[in-house]
Amino acid sequence: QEPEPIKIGFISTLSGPGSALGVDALDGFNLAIQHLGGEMGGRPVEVIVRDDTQNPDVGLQAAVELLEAEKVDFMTGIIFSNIMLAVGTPVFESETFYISLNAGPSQYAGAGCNPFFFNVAWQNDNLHEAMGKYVNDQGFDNVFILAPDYPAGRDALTGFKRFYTGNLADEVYTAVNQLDFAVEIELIRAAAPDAVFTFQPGGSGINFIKQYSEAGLLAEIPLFLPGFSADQDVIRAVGAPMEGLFNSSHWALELDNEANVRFTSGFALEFERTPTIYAQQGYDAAMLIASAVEAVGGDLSDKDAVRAALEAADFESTRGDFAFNNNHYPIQDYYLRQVVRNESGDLYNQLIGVIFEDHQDAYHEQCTME
Amino acid sequence: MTALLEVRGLEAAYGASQVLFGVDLSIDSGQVVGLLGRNGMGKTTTIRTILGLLPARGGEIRFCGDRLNGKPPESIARMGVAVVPEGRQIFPNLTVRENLIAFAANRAAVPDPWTLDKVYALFPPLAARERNLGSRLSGGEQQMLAIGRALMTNPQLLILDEATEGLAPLLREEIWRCLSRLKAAGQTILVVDKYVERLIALADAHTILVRGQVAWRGSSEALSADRTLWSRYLGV
Amino acid sequence: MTRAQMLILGVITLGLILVPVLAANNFTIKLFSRLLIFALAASSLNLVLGYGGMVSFGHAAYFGVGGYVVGILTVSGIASPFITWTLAVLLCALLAALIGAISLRTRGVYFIMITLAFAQMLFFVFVSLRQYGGADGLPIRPPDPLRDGRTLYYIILVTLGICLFLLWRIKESRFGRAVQAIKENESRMMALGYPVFRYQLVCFIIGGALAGLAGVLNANLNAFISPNALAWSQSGQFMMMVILGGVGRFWGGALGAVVFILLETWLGSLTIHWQLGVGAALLIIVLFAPGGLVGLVSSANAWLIKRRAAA
Amino acid sequence: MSALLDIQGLFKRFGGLVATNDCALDVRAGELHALIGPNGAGKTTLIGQIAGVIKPDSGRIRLDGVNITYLPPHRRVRMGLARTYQITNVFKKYSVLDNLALGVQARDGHSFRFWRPVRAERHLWDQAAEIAERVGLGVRQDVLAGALAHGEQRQLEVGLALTSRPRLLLLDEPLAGMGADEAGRMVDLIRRLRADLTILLVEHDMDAVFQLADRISVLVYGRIIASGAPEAIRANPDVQTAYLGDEVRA
Amino acid sequence: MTPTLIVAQILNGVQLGLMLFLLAAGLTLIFGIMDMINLAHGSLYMIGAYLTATVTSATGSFFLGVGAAIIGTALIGMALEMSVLRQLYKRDHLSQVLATFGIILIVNEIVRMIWGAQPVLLNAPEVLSGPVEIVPGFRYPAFRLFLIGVGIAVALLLFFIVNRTRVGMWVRAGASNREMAQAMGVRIKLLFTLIFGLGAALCAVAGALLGPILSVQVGMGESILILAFVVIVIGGIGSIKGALIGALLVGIVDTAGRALLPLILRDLLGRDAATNIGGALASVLIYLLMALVLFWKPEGLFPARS
Ligand SMILES: Nc1ncnc2c1ncn2[C@@H]1O[C@H](COP(=O)(O)OP(=O)(O)OP(=O)(O)O)[C@@H](O)[C@H]1O
Ligand SMILES: Nc1ncnc2c1ncn2[C@@H]1O[C@H](COP(=O)(O)OP(=O)(O)OP(=O)(O)O)[C@@H](O)[C@H]1O
Ligand SMILES: [Mg+2]
Ligand SMILES: [Mg+2]
Repeated sequence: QEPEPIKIGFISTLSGPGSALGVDALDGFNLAIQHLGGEMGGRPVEVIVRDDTQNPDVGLQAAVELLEAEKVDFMTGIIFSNIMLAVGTPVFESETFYISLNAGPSQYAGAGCNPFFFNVAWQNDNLHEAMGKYVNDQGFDNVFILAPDYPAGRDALTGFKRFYTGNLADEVYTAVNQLDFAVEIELIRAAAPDAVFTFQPGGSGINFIKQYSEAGLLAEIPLFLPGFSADQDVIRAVGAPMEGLFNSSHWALELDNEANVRFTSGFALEFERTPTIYAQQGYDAAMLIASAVEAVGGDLSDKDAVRAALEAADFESTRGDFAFNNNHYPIQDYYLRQVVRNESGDLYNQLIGVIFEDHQDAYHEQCTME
Repeated sequence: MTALLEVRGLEAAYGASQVLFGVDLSIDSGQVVGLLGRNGMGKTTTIRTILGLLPARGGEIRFCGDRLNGKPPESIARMGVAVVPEGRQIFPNLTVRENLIAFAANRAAVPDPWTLDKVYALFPPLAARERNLGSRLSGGEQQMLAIGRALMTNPQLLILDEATEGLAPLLREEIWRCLSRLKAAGQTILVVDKYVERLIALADAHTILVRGQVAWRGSSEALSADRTLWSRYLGV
Repeated sequence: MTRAQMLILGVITLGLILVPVLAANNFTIKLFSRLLIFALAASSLNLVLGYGGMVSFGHAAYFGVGGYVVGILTVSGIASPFITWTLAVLLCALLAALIGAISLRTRGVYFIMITLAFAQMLFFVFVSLRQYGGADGLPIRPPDPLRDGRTLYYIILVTLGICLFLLWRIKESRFGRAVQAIKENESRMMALGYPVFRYQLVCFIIGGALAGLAGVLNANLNAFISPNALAWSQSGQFMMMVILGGVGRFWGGALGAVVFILLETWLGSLTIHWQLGVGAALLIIVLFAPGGLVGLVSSANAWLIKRRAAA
Repeated sequence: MSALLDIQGLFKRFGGLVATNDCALDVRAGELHALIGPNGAGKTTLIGQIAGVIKPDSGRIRLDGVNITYLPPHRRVRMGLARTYQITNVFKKYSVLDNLALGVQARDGHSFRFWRPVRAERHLWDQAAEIAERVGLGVRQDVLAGALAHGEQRQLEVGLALTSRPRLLLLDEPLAGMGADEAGRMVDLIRRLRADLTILLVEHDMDAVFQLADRISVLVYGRIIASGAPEAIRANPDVQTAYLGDEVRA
Repeated sequence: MTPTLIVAQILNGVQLGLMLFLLAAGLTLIFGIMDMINLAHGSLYMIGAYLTATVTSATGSFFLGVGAAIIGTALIGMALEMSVLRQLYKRDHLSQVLATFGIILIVNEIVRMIWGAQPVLLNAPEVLSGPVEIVPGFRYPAFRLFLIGVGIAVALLLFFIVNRTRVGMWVRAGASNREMAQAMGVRIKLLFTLIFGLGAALCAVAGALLGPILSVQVGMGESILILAFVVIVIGGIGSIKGALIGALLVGIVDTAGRALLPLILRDLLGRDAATNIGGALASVLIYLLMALVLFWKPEGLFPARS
């Protein structure tokens, strides 16, 4: 007789402007399930997918449905922090494990950390911190920074400033979902800084880079970005102007480990494109869940045992070494990447070096896990 | 003489309620015909059906020998039928001048066609209000504009549905004079109006409708001679 | 109401009362709670839009503000529903009075856009309120009795019942008839001596207050409120519900809301291309059922009666 | 007789056009006063200013001694002013009775009632039915206004104006578009109304005007050029050249 | 603020305004003149951008891409008009809103099925991709200058068509009284279809020109559609002149808000407070502008009819 399937609820942004990220994460996640042979701990896996349309209310409805009607064993998939924050409450109340493959709000990293929340990507600030450190180490000392005016944007600049100690040419907050940056770009030109750092999610990021390049500034004032603002999806949309940009990431295409080779080659084969970090995070999330299910022999009734297995993070991560901190956020290395052309002339993110080793986020000390 | 417009057994309806029950009407080229009847007897409906604005349920309409049934209104208009409709129907968002020139044409290549200047000469108030929007005209001015607009297409058949409604007496007289001049110039006209005496003076022949059927047909002389017709069919 | 209609209404009411008893799980109860809340919100818009003829494209503003009043008071330590709910509804009424007083100077599409403008301004205000979560929204811990899904469901059901009854009476009252006649022919009403502006404003305020009440319930149900609740897309969704159900038909708002949400939920569970289905459904409704769903139902009904009479 | 309506020095400009030009007019209580004049003379504009939907640039309008120049339309209605429109303006999707009930309700003054169903308010319907009878639509009560014949719609229009129990009734071309018999019916109606109402009538149908009017004023280019008894007006050469032409002279 | 910065920001405002005008013009034609609220206008804009991107990457020529997109989008627009929208002219605005919203959803999904959920690549042509030095020391992106030029040209062309030609008169006449226009001999169906094609072509121009600046992705039409509505409402519906003035106003106010407001607030309130409320205030500005305009002129600045 066929054993009961493991049910995993996957809520993500699958339509609308932010859907590129969600679709990539889902593809990565599905690839991992495929590599696992469709089962975990001897039980078949059923992934129930819901679209949050990048709207917290819709995400919340989907979460309630998955928790109450489908009685899923794990939840994952959410890309955006604001949706995560809306969905978190019912998930934790129902004592279901949430494995975040992207959203890493600081609320859940500090005092608000939760025994049922695991983040297999990074804490929101981390990539910005890495870039701050790199820019600082390179001796830039008059940097113009800008981000959208919403919590993740403010966290981004705070993270950057945590490791960047030089002078700020200016600190500017743009509108959420802003599309045209002509005004800000002229402000940058007028301020004449020696470097620019910005975090702009999704379409805003694509537009910023295009317009920055078109204004002729890319050649004059170097632009630094967090990894998700310069990933493969952005490269695909922006094209040539991306060449030469530096960015920070917890993962890179050429990281030489078995899991990564399996992931990158498998992804290219299956979907005929270069994977993004979202795909990578999706892949790792599935692998983490699988490792925990294996560890408890497919028996999920003992939540403490499952939690211990998750905390052990005993899976082969595509980024090599991986461990959880006390707040269930990763302790991992952060790399510097640069967009370059490969042999066939296509743009991709090349691994340049390590910025942080075994980096922890700034909030973990406030976490008591109660 | 050939019949310019020939209507036979025309039937028409609004939804389920039939209004015309076999109307016959014939207008020869150069003739002026009056269409009479009390309120609600189907005069406007007859006109709308001829113009293609209402589908004919039965019967036949021929213009210059061509069958009009089923033709869209714009084709019928382009064949040379122009109307001064009941209720004026001025284009409120066009200026007076635009209302006049937008549809101007001379498809039948009339030797001495109507022009803007001629219409302005006929209705001086229009010239003064040339740049006003149609919606900003007084009722009477709108009526002048509607007539002018129809004349500017230099139609073979001109249809007037209560064209003197709402006009001041002086102006009303002016319209009647103008219609006689048009007639003298050979214009074919179908007129609906409530001023029977004026109609008799103008038209060659008359058709009286009662509840969607032709109740009487005849010449002006016959109509003016028989006052009982007036009281029986027209309530005068 | 005819006998048959009474009967149907009775059956539906009974069914709704039994939902928590029969529901297989909490999700079903929550889904129904949501249906009822949106039925209230859409009905409130139907009062303004369908009966009053004022196409408000900013109706979500009241829905969101109602929710935020509850949220902000709750995190500030005032959790008593009596206080938070009353304040929320009063504030929404006040807000509607302000917005209405300015917007009602305009007509038609201008009215649509100026109501949108006010809603957008409020939207950005809440986005910038960082102490209350900004764009991320604000998790709320509702007071204990309301945390039980069943209790909350019944509260919502009773609230909806009362509000619908109120709306029904309003529609048939002198005020309601005046408002509807203004929609029909405004200049005529003015000439008859009606202070048109005042009628429309009062109607607008009632609509806003009821939407605020729906927002209050929604915040309690979700234990969460975010600026999304007052985004233009939410206002648009309310409008879709009303048009779908039947503009100016009493049950139009409620039916539209229920069908819209169920359609979305159902298609969303079938395919990620579910929006294609929703779009096609909307288009078909407009093209083939001009009176919305309620119009469709009543003409189907008329056809049945006619056929029975013929037989 | 005292002046019920008294207009003095009224001006209204539309851009460069002076539609009302130092207009002075008085309508005495109880009379039927006809206002005639060429098309575009400013009659409808003047009616609009009296009713309050058009704001004059300067001048003064008094109703029964009270200055109403700046009152909003609905306040004027409550003071006893009612009008009909040149273009028929009724609630087309409502029945005759519903139309009239709305009017009665307006006069009642208590329209901010949210609870009591209108259907239960007998007196509204009784009064509506009474007015329907009075304007000759007694048997057409339940017909939708939009389905009425043109003449009947005009009658309803008058009925609506009557619901406010006006002292002064403004009629703008009530006979427009009517055939002889319909017009005759309307003339009868107006004649009956004039027994207990003051009426200001705008009309191009000179037969009707001369049959009905106690006094006539002639408006040309926004200005009253003559005012007086029908015979005097008919004989006035200025009026003949400006307006009447030979239709009435004959 | 240096003079060059001020000039650059003014150019930015004008450019944003003209960009909005391209969309608003089509919208105002269809909405004001045909009295049809067409939310799917944004979808045509998206289709225009996708077609440009596809043809550009296939042929390697941006201008070929634009040409193909204009023709393609106009054809799609006309097909849409003939198949569906035509049924909606006689309906009330609300039905039009619902139906065209349905079309938005459908078109979005179809585009997503064809091109995928990811944004597609579309960059400015090589010749226009960099900045140009207008006067020594003052540089401005060439492509944006190009956009300003196209915007002005389109505005002039539209003025001429609508206000000076008989076709323009027919369209306006048909919008106010379709039946009468027909009775005067106007081939109304054909005319409206052509106008719709023109509106769609303008969308394509907007999509093709904005694609390289913004990104080409599903849903790109919706947010900008709201702005386009703001523009035509400020300007007065149905008026090309109004659309132009409204667009420039929105462009300049928005730009000024983002460029100046933070500076002003910083002087008034200090740096932290300024960064806190500056962003929200700047976002609110155009809506505030619209509310103020409508408060003062309830029918917009240049209402085409009233
Ligand atoms: N749109 C309509 N829908 C339904 N019935 C209509 C419509 N238009 C006219 N009718 C009816 O059709 C009949 C004939 O109307 P029509 O307008 O042709 O009469 P008419 O002779 O022109 O009258 P009038 O002298 O009043 O203009 C009338 O009974 C009228 O009520
Ligand atoms: N809103 C307006 N804007 C500009 N001009 C206007 C406006 N309303 C009326 N007019 C002009 O004012 C003049 C007077 O118009 P009004 O409608 O009062 O005339 P009237 O005496 O009622 O004419 P008729 O007997 O033809 O109805 C006309 O020349 C008209 O064109
Ligand atoms: Mg008629
Ligand atoms: Mg008049």
